[in-house]
Amino acid sequence: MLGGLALCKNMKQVRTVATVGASALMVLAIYLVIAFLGERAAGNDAEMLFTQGAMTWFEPLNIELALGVDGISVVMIVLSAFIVFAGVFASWKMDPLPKEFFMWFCLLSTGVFGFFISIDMFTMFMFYEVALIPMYLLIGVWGSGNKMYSAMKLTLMLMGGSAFLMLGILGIYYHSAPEGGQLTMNILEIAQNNAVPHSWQYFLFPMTFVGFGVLGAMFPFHTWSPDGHASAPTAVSMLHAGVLMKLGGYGCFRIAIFLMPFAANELAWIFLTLTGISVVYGAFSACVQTDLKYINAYSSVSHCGMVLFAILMLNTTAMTGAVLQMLSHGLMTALFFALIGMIYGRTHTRDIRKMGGLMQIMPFLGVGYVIAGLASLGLPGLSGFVAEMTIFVGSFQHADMFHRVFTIVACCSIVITAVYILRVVGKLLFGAVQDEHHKTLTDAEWHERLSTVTLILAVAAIGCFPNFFSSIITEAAEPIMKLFA
Amino acid sequence: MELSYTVAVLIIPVFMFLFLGIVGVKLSKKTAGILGTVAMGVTTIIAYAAALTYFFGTDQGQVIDGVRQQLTVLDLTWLEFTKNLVIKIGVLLDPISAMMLIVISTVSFMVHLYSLGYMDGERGFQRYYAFLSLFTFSMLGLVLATNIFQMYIFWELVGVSSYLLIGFYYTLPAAVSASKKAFIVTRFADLGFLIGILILSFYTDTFDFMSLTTDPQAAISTAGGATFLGCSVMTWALTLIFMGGAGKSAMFPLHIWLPDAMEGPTPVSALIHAATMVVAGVYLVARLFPLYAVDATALDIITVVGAFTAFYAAAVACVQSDIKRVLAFSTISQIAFMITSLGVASPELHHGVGYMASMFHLFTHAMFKALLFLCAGAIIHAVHSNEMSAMGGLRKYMPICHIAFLIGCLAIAGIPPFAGFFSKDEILVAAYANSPLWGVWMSVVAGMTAFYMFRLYYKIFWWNNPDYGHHTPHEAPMTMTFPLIFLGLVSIVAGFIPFGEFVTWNREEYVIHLDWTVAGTSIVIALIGIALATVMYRKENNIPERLADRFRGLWTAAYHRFYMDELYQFITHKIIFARISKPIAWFDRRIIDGTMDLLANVTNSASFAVRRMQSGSVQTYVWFYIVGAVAVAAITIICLI
Amino acid sequence: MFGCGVYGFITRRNMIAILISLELMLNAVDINFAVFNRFLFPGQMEGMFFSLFAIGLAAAETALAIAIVINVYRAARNVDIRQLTKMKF
Amino acid sequence: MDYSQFLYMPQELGLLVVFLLVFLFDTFGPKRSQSSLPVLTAVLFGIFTVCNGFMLMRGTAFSGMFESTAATYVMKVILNIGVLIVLIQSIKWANSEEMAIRRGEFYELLLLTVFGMYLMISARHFLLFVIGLETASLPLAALVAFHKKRYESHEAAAKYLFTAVFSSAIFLMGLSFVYGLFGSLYFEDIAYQVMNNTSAMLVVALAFVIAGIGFKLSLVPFHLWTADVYQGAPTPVTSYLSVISKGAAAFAFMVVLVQVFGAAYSKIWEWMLYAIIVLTITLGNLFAIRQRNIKRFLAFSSISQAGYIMLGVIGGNEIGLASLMFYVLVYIFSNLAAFGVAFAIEQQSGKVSIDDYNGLYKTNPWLSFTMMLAMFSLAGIPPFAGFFSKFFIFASALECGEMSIYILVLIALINTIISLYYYLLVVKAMFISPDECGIERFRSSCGERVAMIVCTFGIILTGIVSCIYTFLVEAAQDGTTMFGLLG
Repeated sequence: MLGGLALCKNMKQVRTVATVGASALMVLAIYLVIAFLGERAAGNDAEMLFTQGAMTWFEPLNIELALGVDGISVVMIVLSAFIVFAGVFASWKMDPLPKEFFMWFCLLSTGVFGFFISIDMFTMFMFYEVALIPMYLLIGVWGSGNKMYSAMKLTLMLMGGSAFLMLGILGIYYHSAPEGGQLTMNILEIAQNNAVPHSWQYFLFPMTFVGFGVLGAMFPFHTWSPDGHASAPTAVSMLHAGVLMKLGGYGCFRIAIFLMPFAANELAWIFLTLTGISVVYGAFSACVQTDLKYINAYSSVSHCGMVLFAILMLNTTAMTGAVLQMLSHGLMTALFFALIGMIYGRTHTRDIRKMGGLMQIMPFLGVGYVIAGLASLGLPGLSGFVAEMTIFVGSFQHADMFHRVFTIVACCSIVITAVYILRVVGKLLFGAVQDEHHKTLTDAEWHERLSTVTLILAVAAIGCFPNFFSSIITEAAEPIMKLFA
Repeated sequence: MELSYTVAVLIIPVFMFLFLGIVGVKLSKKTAGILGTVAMGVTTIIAYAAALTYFFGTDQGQVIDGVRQQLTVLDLTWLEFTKNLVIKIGVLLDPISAMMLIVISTVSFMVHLYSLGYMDGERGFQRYYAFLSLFTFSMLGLVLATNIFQMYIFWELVGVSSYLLIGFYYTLPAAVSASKKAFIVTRFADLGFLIGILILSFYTDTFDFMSLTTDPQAAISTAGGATFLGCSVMTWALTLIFMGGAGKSAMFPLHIWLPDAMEGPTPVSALIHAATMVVAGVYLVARLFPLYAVDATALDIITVVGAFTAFYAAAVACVQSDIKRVLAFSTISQIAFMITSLGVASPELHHGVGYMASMFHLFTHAMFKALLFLCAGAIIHAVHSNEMSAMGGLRKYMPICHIAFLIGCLAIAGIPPFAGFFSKDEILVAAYANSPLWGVWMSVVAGMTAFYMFRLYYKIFWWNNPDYGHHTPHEAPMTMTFPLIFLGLVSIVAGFIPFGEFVTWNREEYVIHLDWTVAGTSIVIALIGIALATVMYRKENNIPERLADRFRGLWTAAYHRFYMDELYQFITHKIIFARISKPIAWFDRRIIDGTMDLLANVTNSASFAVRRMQSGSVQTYVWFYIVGAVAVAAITIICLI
Repeated sequence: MFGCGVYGFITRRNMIAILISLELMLNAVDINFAVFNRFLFPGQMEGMFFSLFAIGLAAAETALAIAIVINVYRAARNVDIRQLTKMKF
Repeated sequence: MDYSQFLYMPQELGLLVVFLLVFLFDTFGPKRSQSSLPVLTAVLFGIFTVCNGFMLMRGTAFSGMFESTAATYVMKVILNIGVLIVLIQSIKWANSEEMAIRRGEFYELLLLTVFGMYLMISARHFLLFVIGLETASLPLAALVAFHKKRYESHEAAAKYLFTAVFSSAIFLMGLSFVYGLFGSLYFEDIAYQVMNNTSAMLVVALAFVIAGIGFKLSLVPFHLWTADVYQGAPTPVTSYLSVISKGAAAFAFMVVLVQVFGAAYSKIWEWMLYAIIVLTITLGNLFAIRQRNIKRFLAFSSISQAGYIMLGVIGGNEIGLASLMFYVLVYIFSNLAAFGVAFAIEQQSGKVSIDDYNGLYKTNPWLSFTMMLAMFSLAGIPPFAGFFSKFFIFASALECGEMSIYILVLIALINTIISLYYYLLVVKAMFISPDECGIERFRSSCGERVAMIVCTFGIILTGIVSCIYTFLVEAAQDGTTMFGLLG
């Protein structure tokens, strides 16, 4: 049995040989999927599999070191492994202080993996913060542009979110069992007890949802994202947009919705409005940006808004769509950031007005960018389409007119997405070469190609064989959504 | 199932796409081109086999009680949303899809062949073939779709391949912006399509065409009396789906992308923007026709949109000077014919002849419009310009092309015995059957069609004899002329296909008999149009200029396509970019971000403010100390009391 | 008396004077203890003992304070408490 | 008199033995070997600390004035660890030329204050408490003034002493009111009489008592001496002041409020404390933001940390006490690590401004690594111990489940963000900012390094090794009845 903790331990030991670590991680992650499917096929239909015999950690607060995975976390782990793998290759020539860079990078990944495998609120929260703080140094030391400001802003805003979160978690903990029962941090037990009083849910749900929502770049708590992404080094942008922002979405349903179904139902409309705004708003904002990373960051706001939006629809299909969207957005945005990083590494500018015709100079990167763009605007056969369609169909199944109208509003974003993606592609890659110096630039090197191809393959795999992923997710989403049936 | 080999028509092109896309660069150009063409040839053969087996095979229970059955050859689950809402990837054979198979594979094969000559020596030749394969794959996937979502998937893929092909010359800004425009406009339309699908599937709980169309009345009634903003939801759904079709088929006001799309290589225009992709909208409506048939409102909308577009596009086509644009507007106009024809095809009227007519016209139009475009390509290849002013008197230099073009013109003008006559005649019949208004309207448009086509013809091949200098135009190579000849022949004979036997709205047989009153009128009108064009454009003269001067306003408006582009420009740049996006971006930076920064600044200045407390003097410290202690006590006492 | 002490502490400039004010405050406490003991709880001696200890403490404090004041005087050449503001903000 | 009762205070006796040995060595030891005094003290104290682990005796002495329970015992061990670290840290400093003739006094006074704290922790009668309190604070004034040649040192000492005496006067005044009300100074006696008593006199008394102990804890508004004294005092003394004396005071504060005045909880002091906590955390943070001097900076950060510690008190339960002790333990490690680094740098280059730390990572990676751990731990970032201590203290505060406490915790949490900001500023200086006139590469002294390594391990392990916290909770629950009276 493959306990998730093994992943982290493994990571830590091999921090200097990051490649080996990342590859091992990927192998382990894939092995995890196979093992997971094997278990499922063998008829094990427990909600969570591979639950490490919950070891009590802090007995007084009944904190356990409880680990386990269900379909959703499995796919998220695979996603993370892919992005870590690609990220290591994308930052192959990290300079200065490569050792420290990979150390922090590994710590960040540890947090991410730990988060996905935890089924104890405390451990989950701890890993969540573990994943956040390396960001500061990664951006601050290895970033570019206005990095100190961005790093500080990002860290403080995310920590602000986690402040709400901590309160929410403690609140849930103290209401986790019926009067006189043993309080617990274990998510599954809390869900089983379902004892959080309704009046408290009204208070705790927004706390947790906003807490995770900040990381999920929910309007109006998204402004850390553009600055942060713009300043971060490539691999960090990749991991951050690719995986870290998913922590928000994952946490939203794993804690906020799963544990407080009543409030989720009652208050969904508020957050739906906010996330609906994020979706459209992010897309519109992306239209007029001139910095490649800003464009992508706003596009992430839009896409991640979609994740939260779908989660709030509270039905299995939309939920599946949300997870697919997390996967899809994770991969394609990582791809985007990797490519942007590579382009920036060559041209030393990210201003689309100063670039043009790059397709002629670096066809590989150009094609990669086009594919990423097409994935982002939802081309069938790539992952974005599958995710968005699942979300739309799922959301539209909602019985409430309000939800359906909002779905249509969210649908509009696909057009706007097309607008800004094509605008960038047109200006950046096509047309005449803007800067004479660019003509001498080289195309991607092997490690960059490897990184890009890995991600493209993953994007295409989801796009072409979605049912494989969606069935894993659906089966995990069903028990959660049963609460709302 | 015996016809399961039909799947091969999907697999071969997609394989070619991946193959050429990935390893294409390593191949020589010639190899890549020939490989692509051969693969397409095989695809064509299979497609023909499938279609012919479908139409003429007798032993598979394909025809029951005179009704051709729809055969689902393959249905693989691709993505499961809910138990009933499942996207499947499959192959559905029925009359229209079989017919489309023929159309697409024929034209596509011709274009592949033609491109060997036309694109010879171009940069990115391999890429070009890869994209062509992708397009063929997606278009075939679209027509063979078993469910509406599969159609949507391929619909999008078609859009993308169109985008990629229009932007093939990606170093030219015009091509880039045209491709962008094409994609975004169709994307916008697709939004309608998508929402339509959502609504439809929400109420009917299925994507499947078979279940949707076999019992449309039931589907409609499950929606109950649900209404939204005064219309029933079904009308909304169908109208929105039609919006998707209208976008792809360039119906007014979503037509603006098509003329610009002519920036792509000409064979591409022939394949995508004349023969196949642009009729996807027609095909979509035809596919869901049983549903539309029970919703009169939606049908009316379709008719109006179609009829108006037909007229509008014809009017614009009369004054354009770029030959490909003329052809583009002519395409719009012709597709509008088909759309109108579907719109007037209520089953109660004249056995729903409009449906058959529409499909028939689709078929013939694909052939002769492809022919016209390929001719235009050959001409452009010869004179290196798209502008009419650079042409004239070409009949001497390019005889084969001349003949082929003339055949095309005659066909589109509706002169018997060329193909266009038969199909257009059926459309007019259907229109008259619906209401005389539409009949007359469409006849007028038919006349205009004849006029502008012959204007084009004369301007290219007659008009004057400009000095081509040392660069004398010459006939195109064999790879290019062969498709012309072949398509020319098809255009001549296609009209004699007893189309009603194969394709009708209820898949029963329908015998076409020419209604000579209608046919006669339409011939006369067409002849008038041709005569007019002959008078004005056969020899170089100044009549056109004088006329243009006379109706300066009208002419300019038409020349600028009635300022539709400018309107769009205005909406996108001035409204969406400047009025929505910019303010949002500003709001984001200043207000939202500002608030966050403000929080930080407030904290900072608060920190500055409180430092006065730390004066460094012990006495102040003690003062605060005692005041603090007493205040705490005092407040508590007050609270207690 | 306690109030006087507080007042003196806050208003006087001379450190010695402040020290005296502090003594006033401490003495006020002593008296308080003694008086409470004498009048409210005459049966026991706890308050008295406390006073004694407090007096001892006050003495220790004074001794230390004087030493420090001398040190400050050596370093700064005056005993004005308002000059002791080198470190602030 | 029953001398066996001294057996209940083995730690105090042990400490006295250490003190006497140091004193004797200082006075009568050979002159040449005097320089080994610091090491000797550290070793002795180390032995004592280890022995401490086996010296738990439960019971009361001096007719109930002194009580030894598992909680007090554990608290003393925690303090011992801190003191030991400080001792190790200061070995080199104590052997410096300037200090050479006075190091004996330094250690003696230091040990004396520890003794005072022990008494304060174990006191069950206000007389003993006051004696402990004064023993713990008066020698510190002398220690603060230890830099004979630095003017700041004297100014700091004067400020400290005057405020300290003033506050003890206030405290004693409060006690006299208590005595006047209840006629006894035994904690138990008072505790039983407090119930239902909401007289104005009690309120005033409580306010004065809180103010008196709040001075030691540097709670706002009784905190203003802190920064100046921290800045002026010699760094080892500052670190001692900021952690050890604060830790002891925090424990004592909890005992006094919960055990003695527990019955007046919801009526009187919950709200006082509420206001004080909000003020302390917020103002402490606001002050800290602008500080450029590392010691002043740590002073203000320690003020806001004290506010967090008080959250354990406001919870008023076993978990609260355990979390408080845990917090103090973690705080000892984190703050001493920070002071250790600051001290090492000050020793080497005399630089105390945060701006001087720019680019420290390039020259002294281990120092900056330690400093970073300390900062993260203070800010409450996992997986470092500070995260756990913050989490537990919040958890304990929330146990009562009142909405008002939720709001309080929310305010505290928002303040953690502000604190994170300034802690990150230090990290930024070390790791990110370019170095203009950086500190040169140097090797810190052996003692400093040992101390820092101990702290580093403490920061990393204390949180993750859960048995420590579990143990503290058990200790807090052991034999105490103090929480039953909360009203």
